[in-house]
Amino acid sequence: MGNQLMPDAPGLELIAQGIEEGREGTVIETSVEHGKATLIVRPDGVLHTLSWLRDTPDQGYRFLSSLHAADYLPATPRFAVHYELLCRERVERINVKALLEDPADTNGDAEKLPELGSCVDLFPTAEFQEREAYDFFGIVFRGHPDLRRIAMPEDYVGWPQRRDFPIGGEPVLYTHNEIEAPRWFE
Amino acid sequence: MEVERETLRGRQLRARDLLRGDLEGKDLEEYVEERLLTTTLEKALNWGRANAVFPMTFGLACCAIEQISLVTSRYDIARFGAEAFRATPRQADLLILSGRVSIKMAPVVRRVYDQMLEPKWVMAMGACSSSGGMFANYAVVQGADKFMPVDIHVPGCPPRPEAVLHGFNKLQRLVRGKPDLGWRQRYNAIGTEEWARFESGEPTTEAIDRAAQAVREQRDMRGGSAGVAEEPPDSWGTS
Amino acid sequence: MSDELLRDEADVTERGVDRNTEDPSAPLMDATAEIAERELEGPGLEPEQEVLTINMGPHHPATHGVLRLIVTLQGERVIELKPVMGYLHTGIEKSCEDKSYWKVIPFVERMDYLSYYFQMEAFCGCIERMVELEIPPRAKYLRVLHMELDRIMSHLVWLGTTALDIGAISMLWYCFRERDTILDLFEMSSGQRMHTRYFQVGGVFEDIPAGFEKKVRAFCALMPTRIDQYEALLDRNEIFLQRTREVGIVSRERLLELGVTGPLLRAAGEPWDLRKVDPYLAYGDFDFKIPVGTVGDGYDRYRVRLQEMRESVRIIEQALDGLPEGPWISDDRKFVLPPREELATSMEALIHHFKLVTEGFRVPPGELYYSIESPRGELGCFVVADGSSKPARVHFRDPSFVNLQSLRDMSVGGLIADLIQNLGMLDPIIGGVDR
Amino acid sequence: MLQSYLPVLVFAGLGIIVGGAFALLNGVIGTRRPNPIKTQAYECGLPSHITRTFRFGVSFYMIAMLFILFDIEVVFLYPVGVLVHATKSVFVLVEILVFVALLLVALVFVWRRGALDWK
Repeated sequence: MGNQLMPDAPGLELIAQGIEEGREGTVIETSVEHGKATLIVRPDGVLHTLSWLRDTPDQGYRFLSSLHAADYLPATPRFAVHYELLCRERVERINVKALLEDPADTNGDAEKLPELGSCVDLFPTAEFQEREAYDFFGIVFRGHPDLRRIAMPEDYVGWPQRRDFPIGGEPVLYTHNEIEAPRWFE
Repeated sequence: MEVERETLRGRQLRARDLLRGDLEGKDLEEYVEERLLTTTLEKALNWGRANAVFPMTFGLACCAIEQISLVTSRYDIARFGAEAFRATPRQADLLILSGRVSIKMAPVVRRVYDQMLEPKWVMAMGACSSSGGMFANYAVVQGADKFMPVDIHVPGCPPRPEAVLHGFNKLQRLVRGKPDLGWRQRYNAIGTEEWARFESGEPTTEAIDRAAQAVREQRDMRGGSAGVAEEPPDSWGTS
Repeated sequence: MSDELLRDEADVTERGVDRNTEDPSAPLMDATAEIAERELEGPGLEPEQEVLTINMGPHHPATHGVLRLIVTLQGERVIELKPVMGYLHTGIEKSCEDKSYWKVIPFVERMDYLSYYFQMEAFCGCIERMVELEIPPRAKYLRVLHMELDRIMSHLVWLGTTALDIGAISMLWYCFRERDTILDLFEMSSGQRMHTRYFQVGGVFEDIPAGFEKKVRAFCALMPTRIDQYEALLDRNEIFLQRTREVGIVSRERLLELGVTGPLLRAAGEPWDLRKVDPYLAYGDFDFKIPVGTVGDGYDRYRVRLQEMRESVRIIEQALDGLPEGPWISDDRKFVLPPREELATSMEALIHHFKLVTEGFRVPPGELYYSIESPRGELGCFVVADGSSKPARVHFRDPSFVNLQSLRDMSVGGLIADLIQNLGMLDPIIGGVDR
Repeated sequence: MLQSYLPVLVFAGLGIIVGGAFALLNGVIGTRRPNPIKTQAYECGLPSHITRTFRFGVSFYMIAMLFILFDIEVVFLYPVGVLVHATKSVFVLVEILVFVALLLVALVFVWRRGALDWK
């Protein structure tokens, strides 16, 4: 039903091989679902994949429409950074997904953060979006010109959109538990 | 003029003595003269303040768009004298909190409120600024009255411009010294609060009687002089 | 002494570089470098070169919401600009993870509070593609109809507030008068002026009432004349021309690099519109043109958006003419509530109704990025489903958030008044920027 | 002599009284409750770190001077206008035209010199 054009399965395999030639062992898996092509790559091979997809003449994925992170907590490679690439000539979209281990729980020290190469010099649009991914998930992008929090106050502690971060807010007061709020009736 | 709690207490005690007739001589003249000065001048000033409220352009989120449409010709707030939206806190009287107050914005809102000159009022427009609305999460302050005094809460998400105008009229009556009564005063339902039933664990009639007695005592102490009218308001909600 | 000689000498002392000839990012380097090395000389600065860093802060009448810009000024000239956001961050994406799929829709439409129909469509479209649910043609037409009405309303609010920033306050009254007629239509079809939650997963939640079509046709007849009035007011207005012509020009390649989409990109001469390029819903059946600018300055952005309003009116007329009969919501009971009268008779309907109302439907595990064309650019919705009845991750690629990066290229080197004009023409909605 | 100046004095007195009333009344009646934040500078809702005063550029000074120059010229035209009407003599008319022409030359010079456009 998805009428969005995309490279079909064989096309995707060709892309994967092209990337493999450039750098061995980057592409872990390719998948096509709901009419969308996804390339799952290792984090250290991301910059190579992006520059390959952008610069090889017949690929032409020169427009990065979105960069967003996601937290798949129960799954072992916990974090994933998604790069939604778009080739404007053929109107094809491809999603490069970099899986990131969470170093915090492997060697115990909590403040170690997952790291990834920043693609700001490849796609300048990623500057704000990488800062947002850092702000919400604590994913550090090496080489980012100005990696600060973008949405939360600068001195905020904790990464709000991780799945183990409590959603916050206050319990709603109904008549049965309104006694807790001091001087409620005033 | 906002009256501190102690002076109000003092006045109430003197009002009680006046009623019992044991206030005479110099105290009586001084009391009457002070009342005369404040009531008439106060009423005149409040009348002026109520009919020329300068709201502040303080748009936060979606309610700000409805707030703009308040100013335009269809839901004209100029009919109530509040057309001049001032951008600086120095010249504004009313701070309309139109939208959700995030934790990063709260200190800014508090600072702008502090920099406004007295007498000043705050209207929490929409559910988000009144109570955090549907965003019960880490990023939104659950209600602006957590960090600043709020006079009028207008429900709705976003509230219709007519609802904000109704809230504004309520605020004008509040400024004019005839605050619209909350539903408990209007229907004399004081003493039926839930807390009375559960004060000692399980619901007891004795707790309710104590609450009602406390309110009765409060009512005759007030002697019906300081603003809260005993009989239902003249405009039965149809003003 | 001839006038030219004096003029050149004046230019030298002013140190400013004529912005139009050079690449916009060049003057930035040498201006700040110049200031930096002069700072070392000590406080003996002439008044002209003194640098002042001030923030056009969260509470500012011209920032279209609570956006904070840290601006470094040299006299009237902007040398450095750093936007600071987050003053309206509402944690919507986190709240969505705690709600079932239906309950996410009211959250999602409150992000960019001017194009709420587009965000409903982005989310519902993404869910429908994930569960392979086909929506009936009537629902497609109704969705396109309401989205185009919302596009006109969003451009009207933009035109009113931006003309107000430039000084034409009368535009605010006229534009909001039209906006109210559109909101009456929304209220008629869905019951609420803003944040209507009119789209449901599987179509629209209620058919349009009887007199709706007549009212929309009256609006479509009225709107072009109103747009002519706006153009008569602003197109040849000398102040408006001087404020917007040749101001805030960013080259097409730089805009594409920065990921800018929407009227900003089309004003720079790039005909990229997702409705034409990659038609979703029923946009394939309508013929409409995409307005494209040439120079890419403030005036082109204004012209492009005004022309887009006319095209939207044409789309609405075609949608009304071709509105097919039939169901307005799909009848796949796993995702859509059965009609009320059926509850009394059939048991399955009751079971479906009960399941949908209590727990909501489950989406098989998977993730999808679905993007549509909102009034400000490409609006993408990325949903990760983990098989339960609550989305695992909802992320919105908001056009204002990405377009805001181009503000620096537009305004550095210009005057403060141009910065305010650029910000107005960029049309950021801070609810969408901060999410 | 005093008689002819009475209206001027009354007018000035009234002006001062009414002006003073408006200015001072506010201070007398208005509630006064200073708090530390209220006295600080307002910079869009954030604490402002601007310590030294901002020294204005040359352009502002230039425009101000030009305005004063050409504004005083208009003040001179008023009494002369009354005089021309009263005496109806051509000589006064020619004199004022020469005065205006002189200032026109000054304006054109300033304009060509480039002082009017903003730098």
